Amino acid sequence: MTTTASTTTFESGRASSGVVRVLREDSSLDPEHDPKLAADEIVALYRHMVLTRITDERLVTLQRQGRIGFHIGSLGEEAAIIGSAYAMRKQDWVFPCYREFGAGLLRGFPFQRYFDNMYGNQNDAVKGRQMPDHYTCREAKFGSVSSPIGTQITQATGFAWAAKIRREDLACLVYFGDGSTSSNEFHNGLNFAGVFAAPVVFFCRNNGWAISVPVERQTASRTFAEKGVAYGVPGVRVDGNDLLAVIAVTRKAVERAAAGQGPTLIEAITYRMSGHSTSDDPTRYRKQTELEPWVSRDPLERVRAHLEKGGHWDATQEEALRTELDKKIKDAVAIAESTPGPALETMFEDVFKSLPWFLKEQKDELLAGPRAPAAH
Amino acid sequence: MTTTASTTTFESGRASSGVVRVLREDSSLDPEHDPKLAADEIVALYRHMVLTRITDERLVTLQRQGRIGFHIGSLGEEAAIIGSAYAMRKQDWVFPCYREFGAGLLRGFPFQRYFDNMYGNQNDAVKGRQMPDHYTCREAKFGSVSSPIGTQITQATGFAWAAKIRREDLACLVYFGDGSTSSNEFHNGLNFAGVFAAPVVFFCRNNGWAISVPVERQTASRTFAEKGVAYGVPGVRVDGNDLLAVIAVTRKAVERAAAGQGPTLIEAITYRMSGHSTSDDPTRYRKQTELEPWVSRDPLERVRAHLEKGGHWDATQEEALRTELDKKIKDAVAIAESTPGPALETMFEDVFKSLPWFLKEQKDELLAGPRAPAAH
Amino acid sequence: MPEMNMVQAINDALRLAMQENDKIVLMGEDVGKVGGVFRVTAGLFDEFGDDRVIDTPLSEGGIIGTAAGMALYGMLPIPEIQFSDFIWPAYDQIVSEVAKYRYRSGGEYPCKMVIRTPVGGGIRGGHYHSQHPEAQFIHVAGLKVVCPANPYDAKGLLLASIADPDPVLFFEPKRIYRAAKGDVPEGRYTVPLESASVVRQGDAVTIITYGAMLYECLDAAEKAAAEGVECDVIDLRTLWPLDVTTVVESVKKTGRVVVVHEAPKTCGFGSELVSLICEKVFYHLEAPPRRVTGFDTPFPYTLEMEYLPLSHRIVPAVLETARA
Amino acid sequence: MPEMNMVQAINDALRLAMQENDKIVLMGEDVGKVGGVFRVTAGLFDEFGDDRVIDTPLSEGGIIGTAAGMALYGMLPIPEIQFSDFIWPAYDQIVSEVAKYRYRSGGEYPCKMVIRTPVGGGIRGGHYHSQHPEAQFIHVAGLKVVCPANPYDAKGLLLASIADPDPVLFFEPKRIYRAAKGDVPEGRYTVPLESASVVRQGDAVTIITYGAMLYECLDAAEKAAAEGVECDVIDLRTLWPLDVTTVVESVKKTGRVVVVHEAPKTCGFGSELVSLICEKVFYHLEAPPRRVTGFDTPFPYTLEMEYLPLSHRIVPAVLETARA
Ligand SMILES: Cc1ncc(C[n+]2csc(CCOP(=O)(O)OP(=O)(O)O)c2C)c(N)n1
Ligand SMILES: Cc1ncc(C[n+]2csc(CCOP(=O)(O)OP(=O)(O)O)c2C)c(N)n1
Ligand SMILES: [Mg+2]
Ligand SMILES: [Mg+2]
Repeated sequence: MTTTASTTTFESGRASSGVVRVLREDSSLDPEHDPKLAADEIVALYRHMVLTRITDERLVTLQRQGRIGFHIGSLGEEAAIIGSAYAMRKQDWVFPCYREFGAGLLRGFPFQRYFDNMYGNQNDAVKGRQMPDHYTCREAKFGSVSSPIGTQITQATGFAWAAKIRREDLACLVYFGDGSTSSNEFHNGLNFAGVFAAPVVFFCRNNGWAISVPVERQTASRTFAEKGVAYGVPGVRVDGNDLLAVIAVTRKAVERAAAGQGPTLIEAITYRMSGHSTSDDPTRYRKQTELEPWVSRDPLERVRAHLEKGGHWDATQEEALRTELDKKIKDAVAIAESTPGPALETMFEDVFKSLPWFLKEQKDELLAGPRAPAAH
Repeated sequence: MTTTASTTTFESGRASSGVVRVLREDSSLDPEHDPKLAADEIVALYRHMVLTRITDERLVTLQRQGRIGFHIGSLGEEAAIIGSAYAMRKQDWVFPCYREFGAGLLRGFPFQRYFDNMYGNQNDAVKGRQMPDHYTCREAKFGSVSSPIGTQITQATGFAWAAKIRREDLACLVYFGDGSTSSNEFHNGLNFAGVFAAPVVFFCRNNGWAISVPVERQTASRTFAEKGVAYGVPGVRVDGNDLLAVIAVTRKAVERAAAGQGPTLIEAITYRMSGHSTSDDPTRYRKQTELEPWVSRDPLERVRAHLEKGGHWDATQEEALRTELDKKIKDAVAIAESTPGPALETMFEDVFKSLPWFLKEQKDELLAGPRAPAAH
Repeated sequence: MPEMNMVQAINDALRLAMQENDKIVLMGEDVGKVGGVFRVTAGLFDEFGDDRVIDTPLSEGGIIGTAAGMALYGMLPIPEIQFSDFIWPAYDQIVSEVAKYRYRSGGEYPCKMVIRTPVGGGIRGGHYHSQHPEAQFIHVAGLKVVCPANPYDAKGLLLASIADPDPVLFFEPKRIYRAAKGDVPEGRYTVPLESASVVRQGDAVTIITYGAMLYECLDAAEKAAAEGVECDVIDLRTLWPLDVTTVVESVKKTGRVVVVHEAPKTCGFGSELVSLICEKVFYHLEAPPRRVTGFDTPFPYTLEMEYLPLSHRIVPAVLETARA
Repeated sequence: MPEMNMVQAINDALRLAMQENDKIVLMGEDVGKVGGVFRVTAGLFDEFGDDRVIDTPLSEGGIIGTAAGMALYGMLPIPEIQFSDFIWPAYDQIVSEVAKYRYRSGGEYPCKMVIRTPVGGGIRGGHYHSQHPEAQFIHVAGLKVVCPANPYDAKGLLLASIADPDPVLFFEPKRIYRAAKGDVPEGRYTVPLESASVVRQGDAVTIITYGAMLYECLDAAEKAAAEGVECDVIDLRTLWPLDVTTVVESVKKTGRVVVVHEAPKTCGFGSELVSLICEKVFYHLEAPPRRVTGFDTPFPYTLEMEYLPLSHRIVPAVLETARA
């Protein structure tokens, strides 16, 4: 067979030769891929990006103050995350990795619940059972965050495949990082999706790093998108710091899925501007200078510049927004912080649908015994 | 990046556009890839292919007679197996799947030991601990057969990588089937080999089937060779029923490995002419007519026709060979069959280098107790 | 009532469940066209089609991972792992995901499935076609584990496992797939989970077992009876959650107990049974609880009958326990 | 003698072993440049270079699978699994391959490696950064399992594990990585495998534990002593093969035993300890053996201190056992 040069981004089984971009340096839009959003749509998305950004910053501070245990954020990856989530339809499902609280919030995960999760309090949807940033929200058609890398990829394939079997018009979006492409799950998720033409959009946030490991140490393939070749899954590369380009390629992938054409692998090229998480000190393994080119590609700045250029946004609005969001966050923190932890007996619930004898015994024993010393 | 049409078979990161073939229909050789073997080399290889073929047939009969428990053979895949093993240098290592006893024998696995393994007797190198066809032979630089699919792929990468770290001039050849490309191990083995440029030759016997599952159900990729793209590992397709073509592409892969250019993925296109194993009845899932085209591509017949055409082989030699081999096999069977099973206490050896207290207790208990009723 | 073997009874249960509930899908290696390497799913591909009886690529992790996704969607997948020895590539999905999904999502995402897989030795399978890996699943919170020993129970327990809201591992003792025969009612019935069956009664020693070893225990009980030692033989049927009442009642009566299983001894399910019995009825024990199990070696080929805890090894343990 | 914490002691052992034996390679996620997420391998990348301290792609199966290949070649790999909760993608390579290699090849291919991995809770890690999965490895024939509780033992046991001819899982209790401090001799010494340490002596009750829970047991023993109950506290150090003599001798003396571990109770290593004790010294037991363990639930986040078998839960169990 012969491989030919190609500029199309969805050629079956072949990685794109180019990186899709819409937001140009001069803040104008490249019409070729422009998803043609109304100005107020872009404003709303920009506001959401700012919300995500400030929330991230605030959570890092709270962690530094010892008020929450952990945070893993999306600094620099907001366009990739929010653009892709926005491109999904109401009936579609989203399977998060762990950096996508912005996607969850966009789809209806209540803001207060997110903070309750960060505090593991009794209002946390997962009942304080998981670490911070391991949230869930079924009503937002948003999955359950788990730590083991990649497991959600295969599950998203299964979910989408089930919908296809049931002839329901529904696609799944699943997030994962560049490092996760090395996991068993990437292999299984893409292979099964290819064979069964499952309506799933694989969204790889290529943010350059897996904790301290750079992409060159992750794979010798030239791009992550072209890994789709191994599975008959078309791959596309997109500027992950370009909100509109991300929306465009994700929409196209959803269209393909909806049309029965199966899965798509999207590689969003972006950069992890923060440490891996609040537990990480990136200065140990990367130079500050490596960040610099990415500062100028800040995904928020690019949208804002575009909006300002069109007269849809200005400094006053920016300031008002920041004041509004500051308060919103402060309120959520205050509520989350003053909400008590989960009741002791909740530790034994939901292991099974109902309590078997041995968990009942263990629960009774715990309740009857002395309490643990104040934690930590 | 731009992908360009290519006729070379080792272009980095790209599957070949063609299938390498040397033995033409008219029994002449295509000079482009001809490995230029001396006639007596080809005769020796042909003799070995016949040995493998007859051994296979005999073992099936023995299983049908209830004299051995199981056999999994290489009917139709002899050129792929023997050609590739032959291309490896003396210092190289071979990691088998489970159909490659022909490769083991070629590298010095003693014929009698193979039959001892089929009988699990006390002379079996693995001491009757594994099923038939789960042999090993360290002195032949030949690995240990295990049942779990694919595990040897990652191990071969590690072995080759270790040699590279130690700066030893050594390559590894690892065998696996088309079905095995779906395993976690294929993903891990190729990814690590790509990243660390390990001198390993991945040899995929694409024999069309994984038990009852056809290749279309295994992957949506267009070829198995192009799965290398996902790992930056060049892929090449070869006519797996063409002894000389297999030797040529494997030699080239070994040269690449030896030159520090890293791994190669070879897809040998062949066909499993038998059932999956003696436990399988292929008429349940494939039509006899599907086999027909492959009968005319019989890898032994193609070599023999070429040798006869050149005057290096004739019917008398063929008959003499078959008589000789029949006797060789009969003798080996007789010896294997009359060799007793392993001693009871061997059950507890080699779990650890020396016997810990609990195994000593268990051994003593077993030896002191009554014997099991005669098996089966 | 038709007589069936285990394979037929399980096949019957699957057919019935699939007819009743169109959300059930079977998936696995060779389960479709060829009907499974043990032919347990024979005929179902023809009856229910490729969308519901699915031959998958060769990846246990892919099978369970996609099954988990299907379960989250609301299907009821019944994946098959061809041999339980090959379940480990899926272990992460099973123990980190399937088992924890309901809990970690605060109840939002139950992950119901029934994983069927043949277990056990005595079929000349060597290391990798003989193991009986229940302990690694029982130790993990969130899974139920079932292992029938006869066709009636196989059908009834499988239907109960499918109806149960939690993920179930359904271990099928392959050595008795065809050897164990019995009358199996047509149509739907269930054998409740968490209910053991006292298969033989006696008051000298309690023998606790499950799966293929039941028949060895019954044979041993017979031989012990010939020596005047009458045994309770308990077939656990559901390993976890255990029917602790039946176990406790029997040991209260006998004061002596022998646990029999194929898996290696150390950290096997037998160790849990002994510990539980000590916790619940220590003061009733009149002799040290005994374990007769597979040895702490890989499963051997030629010597498999010496490895398995067959009747000839159970009898002396029972007699010694009775006389201790 | 310098004072060190566990992290430093393990680092010291690795450095020493690598200086002595150039066949040793470290490999794992983030073990190289950054020196490990717990900084256990800090400085080794600079000292030994990229060929011997290797940052790998994100795949535990790939790490252990390639390490197995290296071991077959004759290297001595010391792979790190970043958290033991993430070991399951490598479980197949560990239990089907590494553990069985010597046996299944009739001794031709030993597969020596030391797998290092942090274990345990109490660091606010929730489900997936807190587990203590020893039982799943002890049950499997062919592996040795070690878990030190102080810096001296950490260094000495790691050097012994490296010198041992068999594959070893080396569990590092991360809750005490920095909290446990002590004098650690410079240079080479070993603490032999299969030797437990009696950390406190008493004749009322035997407390058996390992890893981070040792300190909880010592605290509980102190409190019990205040009530007149003096305990033997045994730090097993090597979990398997167990130092059965030390355990048996102690229980012979006390007749009463409490086993403490973090892992879930059911089919945990505690069940094996109880069963072994019953087998070996049943007639010495004066009270039911007790287990104080993690509960049979996933490891929780907010309530982790209630989940763990800390001193406040051990004390009543010890007192009840003493008085039973
Ligand atoms: C199976 C498993 N192994 C290791 C880890 C530890 N770990 C957490 S995140 C991470 C790096 C992930 O990198 P990537 O997939 O690129 O995602 P990113 O964090 O960059 O978004 C690692 C190694 C884990 N959570 N699960
Ligand atoms: C992990 C695992 N899953 C399932 C099996 C059962 N099994 C043995 S061989 C086989 C098919 C292998 O097909 P392929 O890789 O194409 O090799 P071939 O037999 O065709 O040479 C299967 C499913 C196994 N041995 N290991
Ligand atoms: Mg990343
Ligand atoms: Mg095949």
